[in-house]
Amino acid sequence: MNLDSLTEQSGEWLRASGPEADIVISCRIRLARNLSSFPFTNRASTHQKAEIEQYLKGRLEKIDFEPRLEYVNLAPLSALDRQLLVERQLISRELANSEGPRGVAFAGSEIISVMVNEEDHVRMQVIRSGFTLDEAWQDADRLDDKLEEKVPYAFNEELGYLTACPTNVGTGMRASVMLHLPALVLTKQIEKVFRALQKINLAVRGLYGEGSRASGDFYQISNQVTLGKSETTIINEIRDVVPNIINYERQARQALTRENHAQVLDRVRRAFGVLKNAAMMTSEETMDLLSSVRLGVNLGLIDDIDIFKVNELFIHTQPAHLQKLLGRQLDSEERNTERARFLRNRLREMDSLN
Amino acid sequence: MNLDSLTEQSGEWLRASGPEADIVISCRIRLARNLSSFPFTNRASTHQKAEIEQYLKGRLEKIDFEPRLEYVNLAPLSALDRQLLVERQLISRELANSEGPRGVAFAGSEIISVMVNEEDHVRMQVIRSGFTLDEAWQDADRLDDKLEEKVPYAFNEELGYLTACPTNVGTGMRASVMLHLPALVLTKQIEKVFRALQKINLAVRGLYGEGSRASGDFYQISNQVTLGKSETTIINEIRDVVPNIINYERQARQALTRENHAQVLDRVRRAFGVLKNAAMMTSEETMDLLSSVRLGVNLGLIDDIDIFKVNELFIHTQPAHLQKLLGRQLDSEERNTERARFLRNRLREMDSLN
Amino acid sequence: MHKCERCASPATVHITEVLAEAKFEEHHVCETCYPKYMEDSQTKTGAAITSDAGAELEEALFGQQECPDCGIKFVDFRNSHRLGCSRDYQVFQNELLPLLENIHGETRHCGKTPRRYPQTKLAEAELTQLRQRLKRAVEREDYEEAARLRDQIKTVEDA
Amino acid sequence: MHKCERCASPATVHITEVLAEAKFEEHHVCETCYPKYMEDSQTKTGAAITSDAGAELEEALFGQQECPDCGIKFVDFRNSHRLGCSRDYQVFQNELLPLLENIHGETRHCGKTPRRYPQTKLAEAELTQLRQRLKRAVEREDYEEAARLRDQIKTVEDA
Repeated sequence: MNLDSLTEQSGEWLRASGPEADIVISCRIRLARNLSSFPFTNRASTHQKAEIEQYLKGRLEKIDFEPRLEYVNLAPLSALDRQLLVERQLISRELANSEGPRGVAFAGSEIISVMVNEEDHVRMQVIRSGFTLDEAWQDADRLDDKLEEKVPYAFNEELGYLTACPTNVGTGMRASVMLHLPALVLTKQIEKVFRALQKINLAVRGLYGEGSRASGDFYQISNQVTLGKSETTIINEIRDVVPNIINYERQARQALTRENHAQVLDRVRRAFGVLKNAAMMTSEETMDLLSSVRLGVNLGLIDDIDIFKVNELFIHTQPAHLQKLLGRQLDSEERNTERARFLRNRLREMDSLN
Repeated sequence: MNLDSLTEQSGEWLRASGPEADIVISCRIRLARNLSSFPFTNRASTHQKAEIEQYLKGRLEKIDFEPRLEYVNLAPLSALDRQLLVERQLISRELANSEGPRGVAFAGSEIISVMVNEEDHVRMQVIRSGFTLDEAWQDADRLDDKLEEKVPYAFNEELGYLTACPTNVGTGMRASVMLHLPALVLTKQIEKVFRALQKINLAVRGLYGEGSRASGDFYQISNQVTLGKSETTIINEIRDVVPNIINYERQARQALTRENHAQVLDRVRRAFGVLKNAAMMTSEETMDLLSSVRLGVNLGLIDDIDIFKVNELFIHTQPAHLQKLLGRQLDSEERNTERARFLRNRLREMDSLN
Repeated sequence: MHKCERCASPATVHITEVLAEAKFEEHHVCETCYPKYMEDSQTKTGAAITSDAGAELEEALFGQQECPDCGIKFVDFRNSHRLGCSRDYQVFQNELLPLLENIHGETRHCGKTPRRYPQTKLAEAELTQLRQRLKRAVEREDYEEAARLRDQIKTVEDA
Repeated sequence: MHKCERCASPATVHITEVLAEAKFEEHHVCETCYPKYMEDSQTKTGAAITSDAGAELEEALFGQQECPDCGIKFVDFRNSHRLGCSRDYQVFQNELLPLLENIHGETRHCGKTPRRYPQTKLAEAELTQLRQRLKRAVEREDYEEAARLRDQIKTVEDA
């Protein structure tokens, strides 16, 4: 698979389609599975990891599942290519930075990916655009069934799917919803949301998962508990709480439009102006400015800009994407210059198209 | 005279023509004169001030001088109209805010103005665009001669022209050069310039004179000493030092372009982007952003923008001008909104014209 | 060597308290102070910690078990926060159960089951049912039905 | 009433020190401390201040003069930083000269002069010269020249 072609398209999860897509970026189901006959990845020798990889690669390429998954061996890839896959959310930062035989199988649409030799032998995930938890679960469940036909999972009746970390045991499932909550951040109500979610055992993380800053006002909400509840119970709990957060964000947006219209308009316009004109731009600033622009588009303050294009910019301005798009390695300063140029060109293109 | 028409034109001193106009905005000669037969303004009764005004108004309108000066009685004017004249540098803030009979005579070109009942009975000034100290002095000298034909000045051979404050006695002349020094500010060398100028008894002030902040990176350099030196000696001293500052600023600009090209370009572009897009904008921020744009135009970083148009924006975005242009009183928040709108429209107009 | 966090004696009991989001907090006390620690922590964070601490005491007092498959001890898990193989869940069951209780609030899986896994389970249940129906068919002398059930049982048994 | 800034006695000497840009600094001392103040300020800021202070002492010790035209005292100027009329420059000459010296470094104007002002001056100089030439013409008995000069003097005198 030619990874460079990835930059010419966008993951399905960015499509800004699906229900509530102005606030819900994507839904994601991740299942952790292990082979019963091997030690967990952290205790497996390089030889064993190679065996695991060989075994899973063969089965992943042969399972009766559409779309066909293509396996990418991560070990020989450059750090840049691995980073590219991280930015597209096809692999975790941990898998990118770990050692030894490991890989990922995914299809062109990038809805589905299966990591091999991450913390668990198998980590499969489904990401879908919009508020589509159930659909994502159906895909993940189907893929899991198909793989299980070929692969004996580590499972016991008491504890369910056995995982390297006890925090994942049971269903091995992490269901998450990525929300764009700029108005709750602007009105300083986001902390309230955090506290409420923590009370009901839901975790809140940034765009790139655990430990990442919530840049661009993106927040990922996911279950903490994996044991003692069925997958549908867990998904229902999240599915039931998300509309409340959506409403809360919508109320905050309405309040901003009503009471601070000029300030919000100013913020959005300035962000747009800086993005269309700056000569240097860090990734962090890009996220923050694009977040304001995204809010502006959703509030109707900026006309005729495709929200999908804005979503895409969030990803295409990440370091690895930028370098791939330009076809060469760049140091941090060069990236800031090229990122600014890229944003200028893209945003002006959009403007003139409309 | 219909003051509203002022906003449709620009003072000659903004024209950005004349030598070194990229750095030297304007040169100004101010002469303080008093009538020998009246107490100074601060000790004159309202009745006396009315007499002084009547006396000077009659003579100013009749002197044999081109262009013809038109007298404007300031007392009945609204605060807004007086502020308008301050922003155009036709009168001082002090005269605008003082009480009693007072006025100003000026011609359409706004090169020459004569204040009546300021701190001294007569304060005449000539402002010219670019590095044109000598020309400004010739005008002022000629006007002074013509007025003196009709008016007996308070003068003594020992101390020269007698003024209300001993800091002006002697020539009664303040010669000043307004410089735009953004690169010296950016490279943090401006303090050095201050210290050097203070050593040779030259004062440095902001755009609107004494005590005003040097916003927009504008600095006014003027003589401190008025006694014991002839007018030409004073002017020569300033005329000789200004080229050094110009060179210093040019070197700083070259160094920026050479060593920090990306940063400067970024600053300029961002300023331009914010000006063209913001929804709210204070006068202070406008000055700072326009200063960056002005630097950008002079460094060739922004194409095809008329520097005169940029100079004009500095003045037209001042509070009174803005309100005059819109034809109504605005509170501070409304001004910020209208200023942003005005800047957006003007800058986009310029862009599309080019 | 750790000192007891409640007196100056050497600590012999090492407790790992599990906090939210799989964070761990280490405690070291001596045997004399241990009952008092238990009492406090019980009132503080509930019974789960106590059993965990109880398991820890057991471990501390009666030696450390090792997984025969992957070779890790429970202390290795405490350091890496990762188990070595799926058998560890059985080997360290006593230590893990209170921890799981603490993380998930539950200790029994009740979600999805691999299809192949319940297939055998299902087959057994089906066979039990088929054998009962065969027995009843024989009782009422419906041997046509009995023959059909016999063949069906054979098919399931051979699957 | 001010107290002496060097001891607790009532201040009788009030000094205005002129700093850069026409800023003023007030000092209040008693007569006893005044010589010491003088000494310090002399070493600190030079002679100009001393003469200013000297004038101040004079004023403080021998009463305050008032301008007969505008009616201000020097203390009024010290408070407002503005003079009341052009005559003040003569009335307060002693006080102003050191101040001017301090601000401008000079005390004598040498710039432009109003045209009408030197016209009379010029006329006087011209007349002096013409009268001398007339005197010399009479001495050498050149009465044609003397008659021309007489008419010329008459013209200048009538101007």
